[in-house]
Amino acid sequence: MSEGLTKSAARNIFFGGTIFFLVILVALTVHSYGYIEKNSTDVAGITPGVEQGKAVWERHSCINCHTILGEGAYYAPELGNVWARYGGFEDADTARDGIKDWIRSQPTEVEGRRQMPHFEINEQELDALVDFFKWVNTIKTQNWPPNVAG
Amino acid sequence: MSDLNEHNSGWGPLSSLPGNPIMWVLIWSELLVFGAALSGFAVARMLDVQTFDASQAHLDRFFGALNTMVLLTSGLCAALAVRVRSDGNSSASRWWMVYAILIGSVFLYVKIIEYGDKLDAGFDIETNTFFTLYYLITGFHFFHVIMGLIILAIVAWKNSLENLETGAAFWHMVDLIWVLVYPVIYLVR
Amino acid sequence: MKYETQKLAYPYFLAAMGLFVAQVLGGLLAGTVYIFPNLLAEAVPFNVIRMIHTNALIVWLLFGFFGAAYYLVPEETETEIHSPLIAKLQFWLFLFGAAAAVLGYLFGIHEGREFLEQPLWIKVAIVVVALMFLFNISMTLLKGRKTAVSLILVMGLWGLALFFLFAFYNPSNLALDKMFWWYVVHLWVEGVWELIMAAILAFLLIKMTGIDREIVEKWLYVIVSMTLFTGLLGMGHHYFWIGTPGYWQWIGSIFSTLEVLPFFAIVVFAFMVVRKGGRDHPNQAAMLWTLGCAVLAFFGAGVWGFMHTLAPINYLTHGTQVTAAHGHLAFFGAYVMVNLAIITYAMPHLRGMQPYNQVLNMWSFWIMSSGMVFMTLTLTAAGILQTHLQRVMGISFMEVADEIGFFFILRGLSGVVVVIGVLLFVYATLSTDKAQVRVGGMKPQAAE
Amino acid sequence: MQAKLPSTRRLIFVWAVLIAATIGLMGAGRVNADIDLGSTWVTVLLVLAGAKSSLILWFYLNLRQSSSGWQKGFIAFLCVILSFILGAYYLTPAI
Repeated sequence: MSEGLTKSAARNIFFGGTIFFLVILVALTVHSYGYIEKNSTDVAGITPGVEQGKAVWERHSCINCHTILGEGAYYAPELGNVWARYGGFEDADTARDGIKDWIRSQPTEVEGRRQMPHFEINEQELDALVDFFKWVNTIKTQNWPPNVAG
Repeated sequence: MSDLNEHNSGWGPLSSLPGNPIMWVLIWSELLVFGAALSGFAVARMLDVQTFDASQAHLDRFFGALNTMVLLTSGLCAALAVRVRSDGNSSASRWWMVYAILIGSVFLYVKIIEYGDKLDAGFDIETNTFFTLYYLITGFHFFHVIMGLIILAIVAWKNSLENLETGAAFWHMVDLIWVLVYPVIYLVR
Repeated sequence: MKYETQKLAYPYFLAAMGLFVAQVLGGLLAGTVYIFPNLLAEAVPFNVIRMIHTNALIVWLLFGFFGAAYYLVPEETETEIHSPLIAKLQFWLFLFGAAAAVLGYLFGIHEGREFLEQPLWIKVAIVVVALMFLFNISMTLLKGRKTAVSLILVMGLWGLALFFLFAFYNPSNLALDKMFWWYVVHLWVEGVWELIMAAILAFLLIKMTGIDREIVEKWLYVIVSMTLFTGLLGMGHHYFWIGTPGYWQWIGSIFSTLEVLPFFAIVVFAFMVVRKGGRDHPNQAAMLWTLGCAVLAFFGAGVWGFMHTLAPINYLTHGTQVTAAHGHLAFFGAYVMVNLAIITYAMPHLRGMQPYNQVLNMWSFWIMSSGMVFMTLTLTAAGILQTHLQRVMGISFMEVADEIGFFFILRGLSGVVVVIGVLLFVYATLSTDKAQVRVGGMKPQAAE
Repeated sequence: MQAKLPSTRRLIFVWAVLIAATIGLMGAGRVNADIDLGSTWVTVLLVLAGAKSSLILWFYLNLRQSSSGWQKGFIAFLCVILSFILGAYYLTPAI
């Protein structure tokens, strides 16, 4: 038996072990996929408005300032729970108007305060964006974030 | 055997372990994972002992013990396969591996019955922390048994002594983990 | 340089360094906006600056990896690259795609998922570039000597291309979107990129210490095995709070704790090899980057990653500046430094310079590294404070931002230091020192 | 790697001891009764588990032929894990 043999066996074990862990990862992903669809997200609630809102969110690359569910840039507030922060679960209309007004009034141009740009978003898109935030806030995230400050 | 000693050199400290060194990297990774998981289990139990003890009562403790014996016996067959191969008896070694695989499969059969019973009774991985850990730890071990059987089949086919030692080492690790998992999850209360 | 086609690496390394400068300037600008928030707020808003900062990083690291592959695969396989033409085409196509993407960002042309902002056609171009590259490298590998180093490098590169395909899947369900988004991001930086890094480090150590290839390759297998055995399920630490099941908290906590091990092994291995090797390689700067990479990868990816990877801790620190601290040192320690190591090693060969006079380069090492380490410390302090104020006390984000402003000033200063280090590196790598003499392009190999 | 594998007779003897220990474990753990074990019996359980794992390591995995560093490493690992679990048990508040 040559030296090379142990090394090629080592390579095979490396590949085999990798495939083993990859299979487990895929199996768990499949399970999680089902869990997300059935338990943690409101699939029926993904209306065309929510879908459009997600597209608006992406078109303006909001994630490169804000976080959503804790992922993104850390320059601006978490928006996964912005609906709750505006009291949307108690008074939906006020929250909706509050978020829309906020976006419309940007930038604040207050000196020394982080600025949000002015985005060309029409009324219908604004509503869609709020629909998206509202929907995201219903995702069961193992009770994250710890408080309404996000 | 002297050539075996030689070609296994250069792996640093891993050289002195029987079988392929990378298999031992895998074995150590697994031991650390299960060690951490069982420690986590113990701490989670400490924090919520009522739920844990009430949930544990739903497990079938006898099936767990039965499976311990199944694995120990299968492990014996694997060890004997290596033993007779080193005496130069290749075909007997194959047969011992086949026995090891057959007996090892019983473990899967028993475990599937157990999982079926638990799921029928409405206990799934999200029921509570006890069942999350029960399914994670035993499920992860279950995957190892499947993997182990595949490895045993491969080394029964390509049955050089080196391969047999490597494959059997993985199988004994699976065995070893179950010996630790069974009392901690099924019995301690 | 033994093989003519190793020269193919040269433009890749140049492009990498060019984009590296763009990246750190973008970073410096972003850091400045943290201090003076009104700066450029209308013209180039923060989200665009950050997009350029992160995308330039990814693209230049890829340029570096491609260049490293073209440089080391001929030597490892003892064969010329299959098709130099493909390599050149691939270079220009990739450079064009990268430039188009960055320009587009400035005009607001982009998609919206973090790190995957490239417009669809550029994503397609990236796949085409990757396929050209993989075809070229795989063909070279197939006809040449198959060493563990080249095999693992190529495996890493295939994985890189394969997992990028998840970038094309963007479901409308945000939780699913995020779950598969990590299939690109996590499996890149905590999976296949680590294979590439380990392979490049192994190559450098073989060349520079003159130690027996057998020993290095065996260690390489041990390290990459540990990497993937822990790293694949380490995915769990990204699945804590995005709508995925609770069991990920256990899987993520356990496996990502163990993800520290391969980084620790790399440190032990690198220093052991250098100590045993005993050969004084003339390229001390490349040696410095190699060892520095091992050490800072361990701290940035290993220690800083572990710091907030346990689910109960991550519950509080998730999405704060703690993550930014970890991200900066991990990317710098692992992937920036490995690229700078191979560039430092290869450039004298590629440019035919002799002898090595890389004192300036070593200065840039110390300046850049201390800048990054200090930046990480300031961000960590900011993150811990932010965690306490925002997550524990429940103070609103913008108020907290004002409270921790001081650390962002310090971070900005460390950013200046890093930029100086980077500019010095580029100067040191491309300039001609008086003490250096140009020698023929086909110089005999220094080691092995 | 060493040539000295355990003899067939020894392997079978070890197996018999392991099975006997498992039966002991079943008794100590009262597999058929739903009663509290109490700390003494839990200690017995974990010591038995440690003994069984050591036997597997020693003879099945042939660790007895390995270097003393590995032997100590594995045994220390078992001790740490089992004492941690036992410690957690002792610290658990009584219901």
